[in-house]
Amino acid sequence: MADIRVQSADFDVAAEVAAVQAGGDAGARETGPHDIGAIVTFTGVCRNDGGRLVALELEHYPGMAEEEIARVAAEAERRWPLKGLCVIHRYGLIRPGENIVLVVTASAHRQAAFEAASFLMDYLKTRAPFWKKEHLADGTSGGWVAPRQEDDEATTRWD
Amino acid sequence: MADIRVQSADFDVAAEVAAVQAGGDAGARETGPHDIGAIVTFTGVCRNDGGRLVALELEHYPGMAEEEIARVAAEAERRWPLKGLCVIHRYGLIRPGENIVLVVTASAHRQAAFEAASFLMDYLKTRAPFWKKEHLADGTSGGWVAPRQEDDEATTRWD
Amino acid sequence: MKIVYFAWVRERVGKTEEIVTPPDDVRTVAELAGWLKGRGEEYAHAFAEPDIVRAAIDRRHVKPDAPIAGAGEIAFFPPMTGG
Amino acid sequence: MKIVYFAWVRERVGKTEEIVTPPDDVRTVAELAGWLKGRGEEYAHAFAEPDIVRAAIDRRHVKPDAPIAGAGEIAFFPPMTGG
Repeated sequence: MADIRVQSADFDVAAEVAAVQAGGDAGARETGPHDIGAIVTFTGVCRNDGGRLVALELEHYPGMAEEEIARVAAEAERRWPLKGLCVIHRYGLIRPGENIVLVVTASAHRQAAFEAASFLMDYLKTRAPFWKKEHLADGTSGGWVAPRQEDDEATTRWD
Repeated sequence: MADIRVQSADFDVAAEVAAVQAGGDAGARETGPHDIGAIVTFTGVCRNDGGRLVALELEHYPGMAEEEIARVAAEAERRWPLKGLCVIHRYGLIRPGENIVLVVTASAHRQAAFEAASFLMDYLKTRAPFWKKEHLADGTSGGWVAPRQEDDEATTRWD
Repeated sequence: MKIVYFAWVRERVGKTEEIVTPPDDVRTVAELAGWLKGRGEEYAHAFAEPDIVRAAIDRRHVKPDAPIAGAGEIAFFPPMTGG
Repeated sequence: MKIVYFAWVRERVGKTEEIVTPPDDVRTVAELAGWLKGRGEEYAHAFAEPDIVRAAIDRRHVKPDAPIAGAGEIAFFPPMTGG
């Protein structure tokens, strides 16, 4: 059911929400359409870090990126009664203000949608094979972004 | 900072996300624009309850609805470092598949955006003066929706 | 004193708002609800379970023991089901 | 045996992939990393802190003690920073 894409192109939040809603409705054989009551989206956006950053370069492991996101999505679907799920992760050069990642979750009630979206983001941060390199305002490379300890800790809370 | 609207008209999730992002950037005087790293949206949608329901009629307390949402929004801004916040709650006749409520939160990091959106929805459910009346498929009125005990419990977790 | 009603409280009372003049010994929201309850069958129905009916004074939620002195507008309504 | 590298591991090694033939006593991911580390300065730099470099076999995360027998593609990379 999960719609997973790894792409360099930008995405359209509204179009993905509409697709999740249409897909959920189409899948609702027993109760008729319209059993989605809650849709949560998370959009990760490139910050400029106080003017220091002009771009992030996102490298990924083609093939494994899609497969690892699919594994995390399948785990989310096992844990919560989702009626729709979409994850889009971009790669390539991304400038401040531009989108990096989108997660859309849909469920009958809000708690499942919120928790699943939060879970997906925590796992994507620490398991999806993407790496960010900084391009700085002074023209140099700021090197590779180091993982945040908070991200590892955020993931362990779902164990 | 919070953008709060109570209206019968539908809303456009993408337009509200763009407005929150533009507003956050405009407000970022010290660090330059683009200090939003995470945007969470919650969309509440009318379900048809297994085909039983043809519409919900949302009654509200004009004036108090806006003021109470503003009080909840102000509390969210005290608790989390938000860079943008929008709440839109509809009233009137709403059919299955149509939007009821939208919350958009923006912050530098994802945890604040997720928690603030979840907090806002929990509080809106139990504090915002709106009441739902059911219109049933058989042409009768199903009466007024009773509050769910889970919703009261969800609110107390923020105490 | 202006009273407004919403949802099934409004339906049972049969009006959206009214001006009332309760006696001086009606000092709190709970006492006002109790006094309204004695005004007829429709009110008795609306306030049959006083613990369930919520109140706001001047568009802010209040508890049953809130004083009504100086209130501009008092609202009675069922538990909220928005969101 | 095909090895692929990503991010700063790739930059330090100076190549995106290569075919290597480790000796028979190299049985685990950790042993493979240790053997690669001895192949020159660039590898020594890439695997200087072996606990930091992560690995995947056939596009699945694995632990350092994972056996490499039968692996189609082994990847080495820094901790992930996606999302």
